Amino acid sequence: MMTDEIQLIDESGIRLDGRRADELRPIKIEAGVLKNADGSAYIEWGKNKILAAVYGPREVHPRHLMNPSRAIVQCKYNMAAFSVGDRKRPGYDRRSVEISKVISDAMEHVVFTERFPRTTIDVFIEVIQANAGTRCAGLTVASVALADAGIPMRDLVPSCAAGKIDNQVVLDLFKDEDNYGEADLPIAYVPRTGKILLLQMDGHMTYDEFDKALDMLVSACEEIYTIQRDALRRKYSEDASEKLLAEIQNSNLASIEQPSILEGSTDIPPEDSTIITDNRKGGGFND
Amino acid sequence: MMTDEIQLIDESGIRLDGRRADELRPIKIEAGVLKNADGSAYIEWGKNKILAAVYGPREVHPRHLMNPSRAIVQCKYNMAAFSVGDRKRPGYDRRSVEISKVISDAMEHVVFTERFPRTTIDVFIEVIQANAGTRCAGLTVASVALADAGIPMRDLVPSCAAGKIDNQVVLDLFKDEDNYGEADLPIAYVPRTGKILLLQMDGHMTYDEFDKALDMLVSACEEIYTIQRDALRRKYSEDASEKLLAEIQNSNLASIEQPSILEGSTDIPPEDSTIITDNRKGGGFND
Amino acid sequence: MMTDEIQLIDESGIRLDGRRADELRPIKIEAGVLKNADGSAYIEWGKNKILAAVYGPREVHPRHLMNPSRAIVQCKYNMAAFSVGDRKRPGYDRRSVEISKVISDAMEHVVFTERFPRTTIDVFIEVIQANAGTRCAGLTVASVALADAGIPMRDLVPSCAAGKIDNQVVLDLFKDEDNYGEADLPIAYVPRTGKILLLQMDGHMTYDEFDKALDMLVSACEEIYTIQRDALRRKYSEDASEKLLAEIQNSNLASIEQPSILEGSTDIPPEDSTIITDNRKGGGFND
Amino acid sequence: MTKDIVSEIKRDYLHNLAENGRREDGRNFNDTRPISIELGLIESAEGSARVKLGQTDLIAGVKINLGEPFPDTPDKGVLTTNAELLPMASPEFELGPPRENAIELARVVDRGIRESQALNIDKLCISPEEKVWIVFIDIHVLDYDGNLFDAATLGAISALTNTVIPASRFEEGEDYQLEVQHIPIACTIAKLGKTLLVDPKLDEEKICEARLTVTTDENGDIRAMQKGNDGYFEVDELKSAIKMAQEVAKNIRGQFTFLQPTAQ
Amino acid sequence: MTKDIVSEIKRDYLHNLAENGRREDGRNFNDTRPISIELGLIESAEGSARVKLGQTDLIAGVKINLGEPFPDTPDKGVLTTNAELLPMASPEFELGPPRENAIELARVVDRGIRESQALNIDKLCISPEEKVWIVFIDIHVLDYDGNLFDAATLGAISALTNTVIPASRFEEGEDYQLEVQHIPIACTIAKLGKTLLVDPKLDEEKICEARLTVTTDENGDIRAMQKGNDGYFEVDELKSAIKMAQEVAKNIRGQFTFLQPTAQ
Amino acid sequence: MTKDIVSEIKRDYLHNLAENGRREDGRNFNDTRPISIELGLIESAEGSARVKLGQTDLIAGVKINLGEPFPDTPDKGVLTTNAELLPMASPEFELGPPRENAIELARVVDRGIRESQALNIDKLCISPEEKVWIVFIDIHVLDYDGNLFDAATLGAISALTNTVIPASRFEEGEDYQLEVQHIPIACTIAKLGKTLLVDPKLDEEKICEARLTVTTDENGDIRAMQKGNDGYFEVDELKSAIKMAQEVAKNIRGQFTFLQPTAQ
Repeated sequence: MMTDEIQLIDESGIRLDGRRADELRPIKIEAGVLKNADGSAYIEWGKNKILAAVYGPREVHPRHLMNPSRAIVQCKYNMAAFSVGDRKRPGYDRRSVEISKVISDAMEHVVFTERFPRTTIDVFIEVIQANAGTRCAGLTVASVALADAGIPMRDLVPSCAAGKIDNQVVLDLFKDEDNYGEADLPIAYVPRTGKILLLQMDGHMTYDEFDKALDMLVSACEEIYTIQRDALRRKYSEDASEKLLAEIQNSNLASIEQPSILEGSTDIPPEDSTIITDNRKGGGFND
Repeated sequence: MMTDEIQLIDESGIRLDGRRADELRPIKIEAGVLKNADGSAYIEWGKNKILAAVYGPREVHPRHLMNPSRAIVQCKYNMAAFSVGDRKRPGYDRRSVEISKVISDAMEHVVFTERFPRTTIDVFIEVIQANAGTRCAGLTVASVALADAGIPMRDLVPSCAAGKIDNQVVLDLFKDEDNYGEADLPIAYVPRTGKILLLQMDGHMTYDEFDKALDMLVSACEEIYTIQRDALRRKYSEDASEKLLAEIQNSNLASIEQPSILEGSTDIPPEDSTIITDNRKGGGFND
Repeated sequence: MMTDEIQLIDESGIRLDGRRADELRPIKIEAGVLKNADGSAYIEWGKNKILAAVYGPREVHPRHLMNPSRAIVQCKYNMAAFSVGDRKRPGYDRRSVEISKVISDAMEHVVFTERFPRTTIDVFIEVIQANAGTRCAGLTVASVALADAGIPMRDLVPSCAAGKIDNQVVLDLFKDEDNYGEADLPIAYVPRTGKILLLQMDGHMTYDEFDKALDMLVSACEEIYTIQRDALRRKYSEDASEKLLAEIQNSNLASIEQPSILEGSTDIPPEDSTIITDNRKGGGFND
Repeated sequence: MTKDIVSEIKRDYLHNLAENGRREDGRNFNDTRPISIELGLIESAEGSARVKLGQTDLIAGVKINLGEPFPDTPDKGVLTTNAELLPMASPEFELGPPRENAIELARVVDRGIRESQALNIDKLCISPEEKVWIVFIDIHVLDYDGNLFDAATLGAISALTNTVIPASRFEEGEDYQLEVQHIPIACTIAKLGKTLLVDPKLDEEKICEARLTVTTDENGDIRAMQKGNDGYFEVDELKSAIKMAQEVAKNIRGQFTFLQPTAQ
Repeated sequence: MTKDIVSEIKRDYLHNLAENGRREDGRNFNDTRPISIELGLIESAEGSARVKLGQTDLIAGVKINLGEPFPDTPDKGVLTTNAELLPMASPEFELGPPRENAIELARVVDRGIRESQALNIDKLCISPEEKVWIVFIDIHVLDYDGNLFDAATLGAISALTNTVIPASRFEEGEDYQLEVQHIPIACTIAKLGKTLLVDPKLDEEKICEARLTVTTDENGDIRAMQKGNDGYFEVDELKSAIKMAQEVAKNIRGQFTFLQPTAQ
Repeated sequence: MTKDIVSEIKRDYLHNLAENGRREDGRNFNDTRPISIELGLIESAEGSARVKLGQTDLIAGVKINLGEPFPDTPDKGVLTTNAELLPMASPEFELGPPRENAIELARVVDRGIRESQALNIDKLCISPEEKVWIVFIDIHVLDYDGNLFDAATLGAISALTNTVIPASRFEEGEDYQLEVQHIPIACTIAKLGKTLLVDPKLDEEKICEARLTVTTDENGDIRAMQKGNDGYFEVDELKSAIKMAQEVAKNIRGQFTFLQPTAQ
C-alpha cells in the first residue's frame, strides 16, 4: 500500500478501468466444473480466475485434528505459479496459510458441521490467475462449490473488498489500484442474516471512511449473493434449484432435524436427513 | 546431451577408452560385503563403484504404505556427496526419487512379494563413485544383494544402457561419452524370460537406431547375467550355489508352493517354504 | 578459537572484565517465574539471560520415543533470534541439537525416570541473551526448574566452563574471551557425589592444563550449587525448602520407595510416593 | 486452541457471568488486564521490550542488518516480523516450524506496524537498489494466557521506540535512534453471546464466538483489523467494537509515556 | 495410485473386455479420448494451455524470468519443469511437497521438451555467464482421470507455442515470440494382459501391468521414453508399442494446427 | 541407540565379563579392534579413505570447492563436516535428514579436525573477502558395529592426508597437495560398571553407562572431548580415561605411516 503521483480516479469519478466508485468488476460463476471432486465451481471476477473443489465429509488426516462432535472445515487457498506477474514458488506460503485460516473460519460458520462428527470437509481454492481480491473471490466461489457438493449449509457466503484510492473509498480494487491503494478491507457478509463472517483490513481509514466502505460492501455482497444463486440455478433444474435455494433461505429457521435439501451426496449419510438427493452430477438436476 | 566438435569414436570404430561400439566396461561384482544388512553386494562397473544392501522382509514404516496382501519393495538410490565432480548435497533429490521408483518397480516384479504380506523389503543402493550408468549398475548389484539376502525371487535382473555418440549407437556410455552423447537408453532385461522390466530413454533416436540399440542391450544383459551368477557362485559353495542358481533358472515353473532355495534368512519365515537355509553368513555355504 | 594479539589478562592477573582467573561472573537464579509451565526458573549469569520451563511427566509425542519402563527427559535448548550480535534464524540448528542432547543426558541421570514409565519430561531452555557459557547456564537453570516442577530427582546439577586465554587456564569465559580464547571446557559436576555428568572440550590443552581447569571447575560447581539451592530457598518457605533440600542431600541414600519431597505436582502421581505436595504454585510453600 | 479444552461447564459459567455484566476476574467489559512493559532488557538486540498483559508474557526484540532491498521497492528498507509460540509458553504449543496461529500472529502484528507507517521505510534506504536497513522484529511468547495480538503489537512498537540503528557496526557512520512516526495500538474485542469484551484472557478467548483485533494510530484512525473464529459480528456490533478499541487504545497510550512518535 | 482401489471385479471385467477387443468406454485400442486445448487463457503467464484429455484436465503455464545460467552451461538458457498434483484433482492426491508421482511426471515432461530440442536454449542466452532467460513450465493438474504424461506433455508444448518472451518487462528490448523448433508429442501405451492400448483412462491405468510413454517428434523420431509399473514388456510388445505411439502422435498433430514448429 | 535392544541377559553377561577382566571378543580393555585404512579409493573425491574398525565400516571423502569466506573470517578458508548414518549401515538408522546422532558425530569429528588445526585455514584463502577454498568432509557410514567417533575421525584425517586441491579445475594454477599440520586421533573409552574399556563395539556401546571421546594430537595434547550417555565419570575415572586415550592414540599413529603432518 503506498500513495503515489498516479491519478486513479478522474474528475468525473471514473476509475482506470471505467468503473464508478461503488461498482463491482464483472463476475461470472459456474457450478459443477470438475469430475472427481464432490463439488466444484469456477469464478471469473474481473481478471481473477479461480477454481474451488470440495471433498467430504471424509476421514480426517492427520487424525489428531479430528473433532469427535462435529466436522472440521479445512479450506486451502493456493496460487498457481503462473497466476501472478513474477512466478510464485509452488506451495503454501505464510500469506496463503493466513488466508486459508480466515476462509476456513467463515465456511465453518455456515456448514452444519455437527451433522458429520469425526470428519473433514476439505475445500481447495486454486487461484489460476490473480488480479487483486482473490481471497474474496475464492471464498465466494468456495461456498458455491460447497452447495454443489450437497453439503448442508446455513447459507451461501458472498465476499467482497473495499479500498481507498486517491483518498476516496471505492469498491473492489483491481490490481493497479491495489498496488497504489491506501487501504484494503475485505469482508464476507451474509445479506439475509446480516452476519459478517470474515473481516480484515490494512491501510489507513478513518472511522467515517470505514463506515462508508461498509455500506458499499453490504450492497455489493447482496449483488454477489444473487450471482451465486444464479450459478446454482443454471446448474440445476429450475425446480430443484428453487427448492434448494428456498431451503437455504429458510435454513436458519430449520432445526437440525430438518436439513436443507442441499445435503446428500456425502460419503457418510446423516442419520436425520429426510431427503437425500445427489444434486452434483448427471440425472434430472443437470442442465 | 549435446552434440559437439569432440570426436568420440575414431576411424577404426574405437572409443576414447579403447572399447568397441558393442563392448561393455569391465564389471566386477562381489556378494555379501556388509555385516549388518540381511544381504549385500558391491559392484565396480568401469569407474562406477556402488554398494547395495537389503533389509527385510520387515515391518513397514510409515504404516499406511503397508499392503495387506503382499510385501512392498522399496529401493532407495542415493549418491554420496563425493561420488561426483562437484560435491552433491547429501540427501534425496528429484533425480534419485525417480530412479528409486523405476528400480523399485523392476525389483517388485521378480520378488515373490505375495509370500510376505504386510512387510517391506528395503533395498539401499549407495553410489560411492559415479561415472555414468549408475542406475543400471545399481539395479544389477541390487538384485545380487536380494539373492544374498535369501529373498525368494523369480530371477536376477541384469541392466545396461545403450547410447548414441558421433551419430552411432554404442553400448554402455562412460562419463565423457555421456556428457557429449546424443541419447541414453537404459533397460533391464531378463535373458531367460525375455522380459524388459525397466526402460527409459532420452535423447534422439530413430526407430531403427532404437532397434539396433535393443539388440546390443539384449546381448549385454546376457553377459551381465553371467557375471551376476558368478558372483553368487564365488560367494557360496559350489553345491549350494548350483542349487540356488538352478532354482532361479526354474523358478518361473515353480508354483508358489515350491519356493526357490534363495529364500530363508528372513525375519518372517514363509509358512510354505520347504527348505530354509541361511545362505548369507558363516556355515558351510561361505567361501 | 583463535590466538590473537589482544591481551586478555593483564600483568596482575586481572581479566578484561575485572575478574581473577578463578572467578565466576555474577550469577542470579529465580525459581517459579512462569505461570503455565509445571516448573520454571530464570538465570542471569554475567550477561547471559536464560529461561527454563518444565512440562511433565506427560504423554510422549511422537509415540515411538516412549520407553515402557521409564520416563524420557527431553531438553530443548533454543536461542532467541535477538540473543546474539547477528540475528539468528529462528528454530533449531545443528549446534542446538547437539547441546540439547548432552544436556538431556545429564538431566536423565538425576531424574528418577523409572517412576514415570511411558512419559516424557520436557525441559525447554530459552536463551534470551547470550554471552558465552549458555549451555552451562542453561543446564544450571534447567535443574532448578525441574525442582520447581516437583520432579523427583537425585540432585541439582551445577555446570560451568573453564577456558584458556593468553595461555592461562581461567574460569567461565565471557564473550570477548571466548572469541579469542584457546580452549573451552564445559562440565556439569555434582559436588555431593563427585559425578561428572556433562563434559565437552575443544581447543588446545595439555593434560596438566586440563587437570588445573578441572580443579577450578569442581570449586566453581560447588559455588553454583549453593546459588541453585538458595534460589529454591527464596522461592519456598523456610520449612519446606529445608525439607526439600535435605531430601536432595539424602536422596542418594533414599531407595526408590522413599522418594524425595520434590516429587508431586505431576500429572501422573507415582504410586509409591509417600508425600505428595504441590510446591509450585499458591499455598503455604510460596513466598 | 481448540475449544474442547474448556469444558462445557466453564463455557456456560462464563456466558452466564457475561449476561450478568461480569467477568471471571472481576474486570469490566472494557477493562484490559494490568500491563507492564520493560524496555531495553536485551542488550544483544537493537531494541527490545518485555510485555506482560496479565499473565501473558512475551519479549519483542529488534535486530537490524544491512542488506539489499526487494527488487520492486529499490529505495525502501525492509521490515520483517516473526513470532514464535515457544513450547515453554503453553502445553498447547508444539516444537517445529511456525503453525497457522504463529503465522497469523506475526502477520497481524506486521500489518499494524507496517500500515500505520510506524517506520519511515524510505529513510531506511542507504543506497537505492544496493543497501538498505533490514529491520527484524521477533516476538518470543514465554507464557500464554490469551490475547497475543494486543501484547505482541505492544511489544513490537515498544521495542521499536528504543531501537538504535547499529550503523557503526556496519561502518555506516554513527549509531542513531530509529525514528518512529506513528504508534499503532492493537485492541482485541471478544464476543461472548451478545456481549463484547476487551482483552480476553485465555478462558474467554477459547470460548468466544468471534474476536476482532483493531489496530489504531494516535489519531484513532484504523490501520489494521482482523476478525477471528467461526462466529460472526453484526454491523452494529462491529461498529461498537471499533469504538471500544479506539477508547482502549487511547487509554493504553496514556499509561506509557514512551508510546509517542519520535518523528513526524 | 495403488491398485487395490480398483476391486478385483473391475480388474477382471476390464481384462475380459480387452481379450474381446473392447474397452469400457467403447474406444478402439489405438484411440485416444477426445482432446481439447485452450490456448493463452492465463494472461498473467507468458504462455499457457488448458488441456482436457477425456476428463483429465490440467493447465500448463509458462513464466519467464531473467537470471543467471548454470556455471557448466554459461551460454545457454535454463528450462525447468514442475508438476503439481493438486489435491482438488483426486481424492488420492495429498497436500504437501511433490511426491514420487509428481516428480516422475515433471521429469518425463521435461525430458520430452528438452530432448526434442523444442527450445533453442542457445538463443535464450542474452549475455554468457551473466544473463539468460529462465523458462519455467508449471503443470497444474485440476482433474485426474488417468494418463497425465500425455496430457501434461501436450499442455507444456502447447503453452510454449503461444509464449511471448517478456523482454520489455526486464528492459531487454521488445517482447517477442518464443521460437519452438520441434513439437514433441507423448503417447502412453498400457499393457493389459496381452493387449496394448493407447491413452489409458484412470481405471485402465490402475490395473495395467505396465505402461510405456513414448515421446516422438514431428519426424516420428523417439525423444524420450519411460516404462512404468511392475509388469514387463517383451521385445516384440515394445516394438509394437513404439509404432502405436508414433501413429497416435501423428494423429494428434493433425488435430491442432498450432502444433507445428515456429522456427527451424 | 536405545539400550532396550540389548537384552538384560546380554547386559549382565558383559558386565560380568568386565568384572572378571575380560571382553566378549577377547580383547584387553585397552585394545582397539583391528583397523584397516584404504586411501584414495574414490577418484571423484579430492581425498578419501575407507576405514574399517572391526566391523564398523565407513568412507570419508573430501571435496573442495571455490567459494566465498564467512563475513567474520574474511581471510580464512572454510571447513565443513557432514556425517550420514546410511540406512544400509544398520536397521536402526532411518532415511531422512540427519538426526541427533549423525549431527553429534559430525560435530565431534569436526571439532577434532578444526581444533587440532589439522588444516591451516589461513592458507586456504586465495583472496580475502572474495575467494577461499571450501573443504567438505563427508562421512558415509556403511556398516555400524559401534564407535563411530573414532572411526570417523580416523577416516577424516586420513582422507585429508591424501587430498589434492583441485586448483586447475577452478583455473587457480596447478593442483597441489593439501597441507596437514596436525594429526588428531580420537579414542573413545566406555565405562561398564567400574571398568574403562577402549573402542567399544556395538554391544558394549549400547550397555555402557557413559562414554568419553578424547581427541589428541601428535604431542598427546587434548584437542576435543565429548562425554556421552546418561551415566557419569568420577574425577579419577576421567583422568584415567584421558591417559588411556593418549596411549591408544599413540599406538594407532604407529600403525600407519601416513598419519604424520605434511607441514608444520
